[in-house]
Amino acid sequence: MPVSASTPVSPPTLLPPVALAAFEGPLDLLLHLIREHRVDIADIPILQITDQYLAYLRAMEAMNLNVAGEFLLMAATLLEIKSRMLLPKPPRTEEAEDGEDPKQALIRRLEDYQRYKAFVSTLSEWEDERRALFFRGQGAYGGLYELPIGFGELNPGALLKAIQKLLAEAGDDGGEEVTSVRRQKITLRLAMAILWRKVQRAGSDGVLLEECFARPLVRLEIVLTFLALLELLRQNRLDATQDALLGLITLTMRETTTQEVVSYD
Amino acid sequence: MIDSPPPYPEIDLPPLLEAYLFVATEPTMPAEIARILKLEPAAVEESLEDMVNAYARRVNSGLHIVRIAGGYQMATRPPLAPEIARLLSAPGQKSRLSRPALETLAVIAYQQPVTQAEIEAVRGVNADGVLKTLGERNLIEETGRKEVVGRPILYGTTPDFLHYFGLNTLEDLPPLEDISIGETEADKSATHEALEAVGLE
Amino acid sequence: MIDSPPPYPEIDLPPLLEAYLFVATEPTMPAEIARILKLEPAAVEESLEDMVNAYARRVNSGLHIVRIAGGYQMATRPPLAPEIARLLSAPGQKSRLSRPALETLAVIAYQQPVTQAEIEAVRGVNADGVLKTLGERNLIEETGRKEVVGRPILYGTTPDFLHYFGLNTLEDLPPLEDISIGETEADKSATHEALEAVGLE
Repeated sequence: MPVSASTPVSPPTLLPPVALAAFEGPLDLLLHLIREHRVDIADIPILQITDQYLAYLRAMEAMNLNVAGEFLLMAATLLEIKSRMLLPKPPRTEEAEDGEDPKQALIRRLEDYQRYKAFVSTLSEWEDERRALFFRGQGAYGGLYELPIGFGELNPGALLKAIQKLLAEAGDDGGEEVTSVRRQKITLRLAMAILWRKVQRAGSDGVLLEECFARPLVRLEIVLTFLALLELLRQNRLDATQDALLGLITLTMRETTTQEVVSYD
Repeated sequence: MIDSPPPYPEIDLPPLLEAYLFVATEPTMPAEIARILKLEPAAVEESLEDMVNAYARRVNSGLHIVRIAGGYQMATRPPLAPEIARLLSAPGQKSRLSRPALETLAVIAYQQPVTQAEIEAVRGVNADGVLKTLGERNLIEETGRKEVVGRPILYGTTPDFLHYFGLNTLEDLPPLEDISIGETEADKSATHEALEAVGLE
Repeated sequence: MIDSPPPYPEIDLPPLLEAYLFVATEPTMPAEIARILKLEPAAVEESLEDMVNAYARRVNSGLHIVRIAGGYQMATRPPLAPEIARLLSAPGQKSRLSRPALETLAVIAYQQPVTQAEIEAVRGVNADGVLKTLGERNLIEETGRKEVVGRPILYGTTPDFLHYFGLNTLEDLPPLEDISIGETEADKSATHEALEAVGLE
């Protein structure tokens, strides 16, 4: 059957490529395009969908946006399906040797993915319901009912794990080596975490640089906070702006960083 | 130990269990309690079930006992949540999970044990970051290695996963085939919000 | 604020107070509750007194409400103490340091001497209760005052802390390794391959 060349299709409503951020990935984008056509996944109009899909990627290319690898892999899959469809239908035996028809495989993936996606809303409801329950010990963490300590009860690895987790939560990803001895490095990382929290909390208003130093000024702290600031700026996680020459410097989170943090949360 | 007679014949179980449910900060497991007190697990479980029902019948009460993560836990009643949060001025409430995190959890919950490659095949996107986050929040854990080339790590959900979503066992998940695959209202509004966020709708 | 009418005329106080007594780990002060909920302190106190009596009348219950330190607190009934302690201290129970306590301890261990504000900046939550607990258990101590405005207390770990974790000296703490959340090499090469695959690179 010649695929849907005759199917009336509304012109693709092409979203600007920046909207790709709204999709969780290529499957999500494909589902969106299919819905635009108001057809069943099983009747996916491959030719049009492929063209629209590629149009997105080309637009992204033109805008010099970084096209994620996974979107390109999907493009390759779509192109393969399309080329098979344009070729004369091979004899049945050959197709069997080829394994599963890639179009059927894609349809199956889309259906699977759609099921999981649908389940996400259930999970989300459960999450809300569960958050309406309060258990003991999650308030002020008083630990009133904890017993006297036992010795050698926990190993130091538990401490390490705890602080690593905190630093990771505080948004510390310092991938680069900092040239300094061990203790100082730890302190710098904590200074980064502290500064990052402060800026994060301030939200879009930002925070004044001078408010980031504890008073009265202690030399080591100034140095550390400043190093932390430089490192966060270098990692493109903060913006520092000055409203006038020699004016006050305001620190805010980078827009991209905000999304990144949210998406990892 | 196995042969010794039950040393607490006089234990009055209901008040003790009620008190223990109050001090425990994790779900109470009948088998565990039975082991420590040298009682029959069935007796402990029965007593806990009685307590669930007794609390449910109480009128004008702020508390109930929930079956969660394979055990029993005392909790505040849901309608009180807003005021309780207000009174606790709960600053430490963890943020909700992001959509990628929920999607990944959905795949792991149903397919476990499952490798990263298998998760990525379903979702079509890289799962590095989200697996790390879910691991840090103790919602998933490594359950072993798959005996194929490269021996990739297998992931599964943790008891904390059940607790996080208020589930008692994995059996509480609806069969995947039963999930209707039409676009849900939530999906639509998620896409709509996402598009709005980038100024397109 | 003083002149504004009570905005929660419909609050059903008894269940809310019961739920709050359950989650609160410090004595509940009627004046404090009244302030937050914009109610009359006398009404809150009366309701709490009613609850003390109602709990006292309950037969076969493991809980009661005690007047303590100028406030009210839910607690287990004294005769149950030995069994509760037995249940809580049984081997195989989860570590008795709560996670918040462990996290706070980790910050102090690596960053000492450190002020409460600095700890809170890292953990993002109030550290009052947990510092108190850690101090009571002699895992941390005050080591001096920071020479800044307000001269805040500096905290450090104690010899008991070393003992608890089986350490000889603080130098034995494992070094903090790098934590990387960013794009991994694997990510980069996957992207590269994909770009090549469709001829864009």
